[in-house]
Amino acid sequence: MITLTIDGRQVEVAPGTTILEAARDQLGIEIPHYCYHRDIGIDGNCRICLVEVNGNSAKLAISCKQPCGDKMDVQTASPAVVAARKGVMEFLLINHPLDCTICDQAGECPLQEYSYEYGSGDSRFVERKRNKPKHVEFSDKVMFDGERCILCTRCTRFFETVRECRPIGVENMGGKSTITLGPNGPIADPYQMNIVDICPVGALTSRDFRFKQRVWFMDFADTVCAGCARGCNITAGAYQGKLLRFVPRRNPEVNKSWMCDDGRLSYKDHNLGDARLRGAKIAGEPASIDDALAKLAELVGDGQGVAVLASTKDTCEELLALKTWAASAGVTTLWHGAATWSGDDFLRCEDATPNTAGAKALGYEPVPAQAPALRGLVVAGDVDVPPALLAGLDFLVLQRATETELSAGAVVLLPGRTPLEKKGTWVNVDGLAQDVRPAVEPGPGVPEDWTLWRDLLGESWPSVKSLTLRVRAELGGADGRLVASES
Amino acid sequence: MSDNLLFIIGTNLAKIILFTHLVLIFAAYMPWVERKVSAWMQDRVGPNRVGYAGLLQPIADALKFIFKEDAIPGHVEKVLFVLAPAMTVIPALLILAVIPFAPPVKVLGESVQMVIADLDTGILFVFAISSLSVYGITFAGWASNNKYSLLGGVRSSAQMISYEVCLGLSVVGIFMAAQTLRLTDIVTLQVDGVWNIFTQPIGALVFIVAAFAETNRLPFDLPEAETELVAGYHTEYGSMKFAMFFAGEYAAMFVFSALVAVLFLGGWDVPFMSNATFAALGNWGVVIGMLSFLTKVCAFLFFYVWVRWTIPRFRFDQLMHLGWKVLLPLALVNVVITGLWNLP
Amino acid sequence: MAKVVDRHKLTWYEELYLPAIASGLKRTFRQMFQPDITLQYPEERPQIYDDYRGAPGLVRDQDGREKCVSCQLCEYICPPKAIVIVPGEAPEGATYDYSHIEKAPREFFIDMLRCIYCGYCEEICPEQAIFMTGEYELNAGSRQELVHDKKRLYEIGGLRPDPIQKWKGKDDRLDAGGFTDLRKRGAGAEEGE
Amino acid sequence: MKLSSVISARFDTPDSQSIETYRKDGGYETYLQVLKGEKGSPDDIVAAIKASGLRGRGGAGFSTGMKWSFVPKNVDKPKYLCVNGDESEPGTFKDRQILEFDPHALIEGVGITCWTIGAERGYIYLRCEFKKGIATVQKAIDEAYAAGLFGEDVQGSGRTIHVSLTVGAGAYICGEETSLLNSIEGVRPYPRNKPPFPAVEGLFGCPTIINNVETITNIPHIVKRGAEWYAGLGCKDDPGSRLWCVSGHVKRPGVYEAETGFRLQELIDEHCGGMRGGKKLKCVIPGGSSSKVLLPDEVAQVTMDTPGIRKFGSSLGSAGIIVLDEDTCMVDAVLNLMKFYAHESCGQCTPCREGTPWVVQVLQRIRDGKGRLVDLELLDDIAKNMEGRTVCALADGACWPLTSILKKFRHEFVAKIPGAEKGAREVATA
Repeated sequence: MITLTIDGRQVEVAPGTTILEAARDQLGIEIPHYCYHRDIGIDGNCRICLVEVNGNSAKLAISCKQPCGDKMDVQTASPAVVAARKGVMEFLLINHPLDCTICDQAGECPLQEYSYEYGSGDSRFVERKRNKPKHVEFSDKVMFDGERCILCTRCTRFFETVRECRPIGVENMGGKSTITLGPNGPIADPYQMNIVDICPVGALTSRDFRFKQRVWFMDFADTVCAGCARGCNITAGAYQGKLLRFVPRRNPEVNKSWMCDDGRLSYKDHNLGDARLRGAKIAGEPASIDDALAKLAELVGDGQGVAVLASTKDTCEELLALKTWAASAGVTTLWHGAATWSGDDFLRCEDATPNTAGAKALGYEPVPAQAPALRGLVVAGDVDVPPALLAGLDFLVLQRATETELSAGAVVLLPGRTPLEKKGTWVNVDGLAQDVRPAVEPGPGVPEDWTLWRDLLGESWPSVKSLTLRVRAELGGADGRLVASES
Repeated sequence: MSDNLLFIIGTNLAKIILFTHLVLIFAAYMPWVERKVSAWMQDRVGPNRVGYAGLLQPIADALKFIFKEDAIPGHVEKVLFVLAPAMTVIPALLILAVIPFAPPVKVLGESVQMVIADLDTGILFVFAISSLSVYGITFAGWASNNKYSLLGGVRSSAQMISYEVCLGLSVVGIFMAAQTLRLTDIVTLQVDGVWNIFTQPIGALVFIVAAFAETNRLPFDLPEAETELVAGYHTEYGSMKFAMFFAGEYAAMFVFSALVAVLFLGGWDVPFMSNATFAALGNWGVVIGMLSFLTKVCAFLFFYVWVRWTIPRFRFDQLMHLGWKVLLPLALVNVVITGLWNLP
Repeated sequence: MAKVVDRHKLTWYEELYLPAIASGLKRTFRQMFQPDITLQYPEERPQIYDDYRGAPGLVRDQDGREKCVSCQLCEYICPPKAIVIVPGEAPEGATYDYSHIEKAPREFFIDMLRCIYCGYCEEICPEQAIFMTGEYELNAGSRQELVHDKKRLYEIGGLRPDPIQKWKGKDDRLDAGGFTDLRKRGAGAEEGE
Repeated sequence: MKLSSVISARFDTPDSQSIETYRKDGGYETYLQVLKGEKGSPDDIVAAIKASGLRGRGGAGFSTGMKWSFVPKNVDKPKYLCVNGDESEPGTFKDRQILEFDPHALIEGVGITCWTIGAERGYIYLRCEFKKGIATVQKAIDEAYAAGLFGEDVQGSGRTIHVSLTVGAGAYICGEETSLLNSIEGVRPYPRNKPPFPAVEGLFGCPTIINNVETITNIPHIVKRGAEWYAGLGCKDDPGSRLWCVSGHVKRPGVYEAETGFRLQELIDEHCGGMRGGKKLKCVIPGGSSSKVLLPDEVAQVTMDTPGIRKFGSSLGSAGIIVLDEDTCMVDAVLNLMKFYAHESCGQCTPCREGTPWVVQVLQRIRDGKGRLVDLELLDDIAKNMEGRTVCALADGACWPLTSILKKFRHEFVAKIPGAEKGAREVATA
C-alpha cells in the first residue's frame, strides 16, 4: 500500500491507483475531467484534471493518469491548479459554439458545470469561431456536431476498448481535428448509443431523444431495464408521465456503464397511451375491480383444473402474492411465460424477460410441451399464451396492461402495470436481485398488480415492502444475491 | 286627534309609504353618492357611464342584482341563509317608525305628527330593534358555513354588543335633561332650546362613534374587512340576497343619521326658528322642517363617507379597547355630569 | 445590526386623537376639490413606453426567421408556469445562412390567464426572441382563446430587427477559420473581428 | 574558428552512398568488431558513450549514454531502436545530408546500437518528403543485407539484428519520439503521456531507444576512435562535432560542421560570408524554430555549446541557425512560425489544439493593423496557459519563440497597433 497526502489529508491506496481515483474514491474530492471515463480507460488529452504534485507548480501532472506515488503531496485546488483549469476552460470554450440554447446536453453537461466553476464571465476571444462539420449523421441513431466536440475521444476509445471496433476516428490535425466516420459508413454497432451518454458535451446526441425535452423538466427514476434477463441498471427519464429515454446507470456488477440500443429504445414499448386498460371488465363489460375479483374467485372455485400462467416481467413480489393466492385457492399449477430475442456475448441475453430467474426461484415452471387439459387459466402480466393452453377452457382470466386479441375470449379482464410502473425485485440472469422502482404513474384505474392478489387473499399487507421482505427471505442472501437452487 | 279610523289608517299609511320610500331612495342613491365622493377624494371621476354623471347607476345596479342568478351554495344552512338578509333589512326599516321627520302637519284640520308611531318609549324602541339587526349578520356568518363568514359574524356580534352599551348610555344624558323618551318631545325641546350637541358634547361624540360601529362602517368595518375576511359574513351571498344586505347597511346608515339629527342636531329645527314660528308657517313650516331634517341627515351621511376615507380600520383588539375602556367610561361620566348639572 | 427606534411618547393632546382625526378630515375634504387625474380609458389611451410589460410575443428578425430556438429557458423561469413549449427540429427549408439553428418551437403556448407580466421570459431569453409588447387589451370569449399559441404570439410580437444576428453567415466561411488559411497568405481572407 | 569534418568527412567522396566506397573508407569495420565482441561488452560500449559526453542531436540534448542505460535488462520482451529521421524543425536540414550522402554510416550506427542495447530491430523513420534520402537509405539497407551485415545470427555472432526503413506522412509531430512510435505502430500519431518513458515501454509496449540520425551516425566514430577522442572535441561540457544548419539572410547559407564552443558571430561572418546585401543583423534563432531568439549583442558574445547558449536563455535545439536581417518584420516572422505550429499541432491536448490557432488569429489581427494593446498581454497569457500543460513539447516549442520575440521586439508589435504608440510610450516611461 502507498501512503500519500491529497489536499493535506492522508490516504492509503493500492499501487497503481491514479490520483484522480484516489481523490474520488477515498476522499470524495471530484477532480474535473473530460477524457477520463472509468469504464473506457485513460487518455489524458483534455488537460483539465491537472493537479500539483510535490509543489511542482510549473509542470502540473494529469491526475487521471498519474499513479499515486509513496509520500506524494498532491494539491487539487492550489492557485496554480485553478489557474491551469481556468486556462483549459478558456481554450475549450473559445471555439465552442456556446449554443446551449439548442443543445440537448444542456443541464447535464460537464462543460457547463466546470465553466460555472472555472469559466470566465466574458470572453477574450474576439476572433471568429472556427467552423466544423455539423449535423453529421453517424448513424440512424447518433448525430454528431463537430463544433461542440472537445475531442476528448471518449467515443472512439469506447469503440476501441469496449467494442473492439473502429467505426469512427479523429480526422485532420490541430484545431481542425474532428471526429469522423470511418470508411465503412454509418456506425452499425448495436451498442453505439452509449457514446451519446459518455460524450461530455453535446457533440453526440441521440437522434431519438434529440430536441424532445430539456432534461431539467424531466423526472428521473433509477430502475432496471426490462428488455432482457441482464437487467441493465438504468435511469428512466419521463416528462409528464410519458417516458422519453433510458440511460444506463453504472453498476460494475451488471452492465458497467453500458446498455444495448434496443434496450435503450425499449422505453417506447412502455408508453401505452390510450391503449391502456383501465379498470376491470367482466365478459367485455366494464366492471369494478372488486366485482371482477369476486367473479374470478367464483370462477376458480376449488382450483381443480385451473392453472396460473405468470409473466416473467412481473416482479418477485407480484409472483409471490400470486403464488400465495393460488395456493389458498387450491391452484397448484404455476407456470411462467417466456420470450426470447437474439443475445450476444456482451450484455444482451437470449431471454427477453427480466425476471425468469426470480420466477423459477419462487417455484414457477415453464409451460410443459404436453400441457394437461385445463378447466380454467389465469394469466398474470404481459405474456404470450401458448395456443395449446387455450383449447377447451371453461374460462380465461387475463390481467395485463393492454387488451390483446385474446381479451375477447377472457371472462375477466384485470388491469396491470407496465414494468416501468412497478416497484419490487427482479432477479437477473446472474442471480442478482435488483430493485425496480416506478418511473411513471399509470393514472386512475390501474392499481399495483400485487394488490389484486392481496385483495383476493384478504390479506392486509400495507405496502409492497412487506412482500419484499418475504421475497428476500425466500430468495436468501442478505446481499441480494439469489441463493435458491438451480432447477 | 281624530277618532276617525279611516283617517288614522289613511294618514299612517301615507306616512309609512312616504318615509319608507324616502329611506329606500336614499339607500339606493347612497352607493352612488359614496362612489362619487370617494372618487372626488381620490382625484377620480367616479361613475359616469350610466346616465348623466352616472345618475342611473343605482338603477343599473338594481337591475343587475335582480337579474343575477340566485345561487345558494350547497354547503350552507339553507333556512338561516335565506333568512339572514331579511333580518338585517327589517330592523333598519322598523326603527323608522319612531323617527319624527317634521313638525306636525295639518291635514283636514287635524294635526298629525310626522312620525309613524309617536311612542312614549321611542328611544327604547330604537335600541330594542337595532339590537336585532346583529342577528342577521351573525346568522349569515354562521349559515354560510365558511370560516371567513363565521369570523365576520362573530366579530360583528362582539362589536355590536360592545357598542350597543355605549350607544345606550350616551343618550341617557338627553333623557335625563329632557325627562322624556318620546323623540318628538326631544325635538320640540331642542327647537325652542339649544341643540343637544351643545349641551351633551360628550354624549354626542360617543353616540356618533357608536353609530359608526353599529352600522359596520369604517373604521369599524371589521365584520366584512375585505383585506382580511374576503367579504366577511356576506362572502357567500349574491344577487338579491346580497342586495338586501347592501340595502340594509345603507338603510341603517340613514336611520342612524336620522337619529343623530333627532337626538343631537335639533331634528327639523332651523336656527332662529321656534315651535311657534313653525306653527305660524303652517304646512310650509312642515316642508321647511322636513328639508332641514333631511339636510342634516344628508350631511351626516356625507360625514360617514368622509370618515371612511380618512380613518383606517381598527384592529380588533383596538376596537374592543375603544369600546369598553374609552367610550363606556366616557358615557358613564357623561351620565354623572348630566346628573350633577340637572340637580334640582 | 438592528437599529432600535424608540416609540414617540404621545402627549395628552395627541392621545385625544380628535385633533389628528380633524386634521385628517380636513385633508380628505380638501382633496375633494383637487382636479381629477383619471384617464378616460376607452376614449383616451395611455402612453405605452418602450419598456412597458404587456402581453409577451415572439418576434422574427429582418429576414423573417423565427428567432426562438425553443431552449425552454422562459418555460423554466416563468413564475406562474404560463409558458409551455413543444420543442422540435427546425422546419425544412430553413435558409442556408441559418443552418446552425437546428431547433425551433413546434408549438409555443402562453396562458395569458396565468401570465403575471413579470417580464422574466424576456429577460432570460438568450436569443432575444420573446418580448413584452405594448399589447394590453386582452379579452376573449373563452379561456381557450387566451392561451396564445405560436401563431398568435408571432402576430403580437411581429418583426424586430436584430442588430447582432449571431447565427447568420457562419456557414459560408466553413474553410476560412483563420489559421487554416496557409495557402492564401495575406489575402485578407480572415477579417479578425 | 575552424570547421571540422567528422560526420561530414565522406560527404564529398564520389559515390559516397555505395557500400563499396564506404567499406573502402573503413566502414563497417567497427560494426564487425563490435559483433565479435572485440569492442567489449554492451555495458562497456554504453560506458564509453557516456564517457564521450555525446548529447542527443534531435533537440532536447539529453545524454545518449544515459538514455541507453535506462533500457531495462532481464525483460523477455523484445527491444527496439528507432532512428528519428523525421527532420521537421524549421531551419534544420542536417540529417538530410547524412541520409543522402552517407547512409551507410547511419546504418552502421544502427547496427552497433542495436547490438549494444540488445535490440533485434532498428527502425529508421523518415518523412515522406525525403524522396532522395528514402531511396538512398533503402538502397544502402539492401546492400547491407546483401553483404550479410544484418539478419538472423549476423556474422555468426548469435545475435539477430534487423534494420528497416519506415516512412511517415510528414507531420512535424512525428518528430516527437512517442508519436513517432505511434506512427510506426500504425495508429494516429498522438504523443504519449510520460511516464512510462519509451526506454521502459515504447514501441509495441516494449523497451525502445529513440535517437536522432546524427546521434546514431556519431556512434561508429566514438566506438572506433574512443570516448576520450570524442570528449576532447569542442567544448568540455558539451563535446563533439555537430552539423550546423545556417539559413536566412546570410550570403552563404548551408550545413557547416564544426566542433562545439565556437562563437556564433564568427560562423556568420567568416564562413557564411556575413549578412546578405550588407544589411545589419537583427536577430538569430539559434536552435531551430523552437528556441528563444538572440539579439545582435547576444549573438556577438554567445558560444555555441549547451552551457554557453543557456547563459542567454536559449538552447541549441536541433542546431538550425536562422539569421534574420534588419528588414525582417518580426510580427510577420512570428506569425509565420505560429502558423507552422498551429498547422502542425496534432490536436490531442486542449491547450495546444485551441491555443496555437488562437495565437495565429491574434497575430494576424495585429499584422492587419486591427490589434489592440491588450492583445500583447493576451498573447503572453495564452502562451502561459499552453506552456507545460500538454503531453508533448510542441506547445512549449511554440511558446518560447513567441514569448521571447514578444519580449524583445515588443516595439514592433506596438507599432502595428493603431493608436497605441503613444499609450505604449507612456507605459514604458512610467
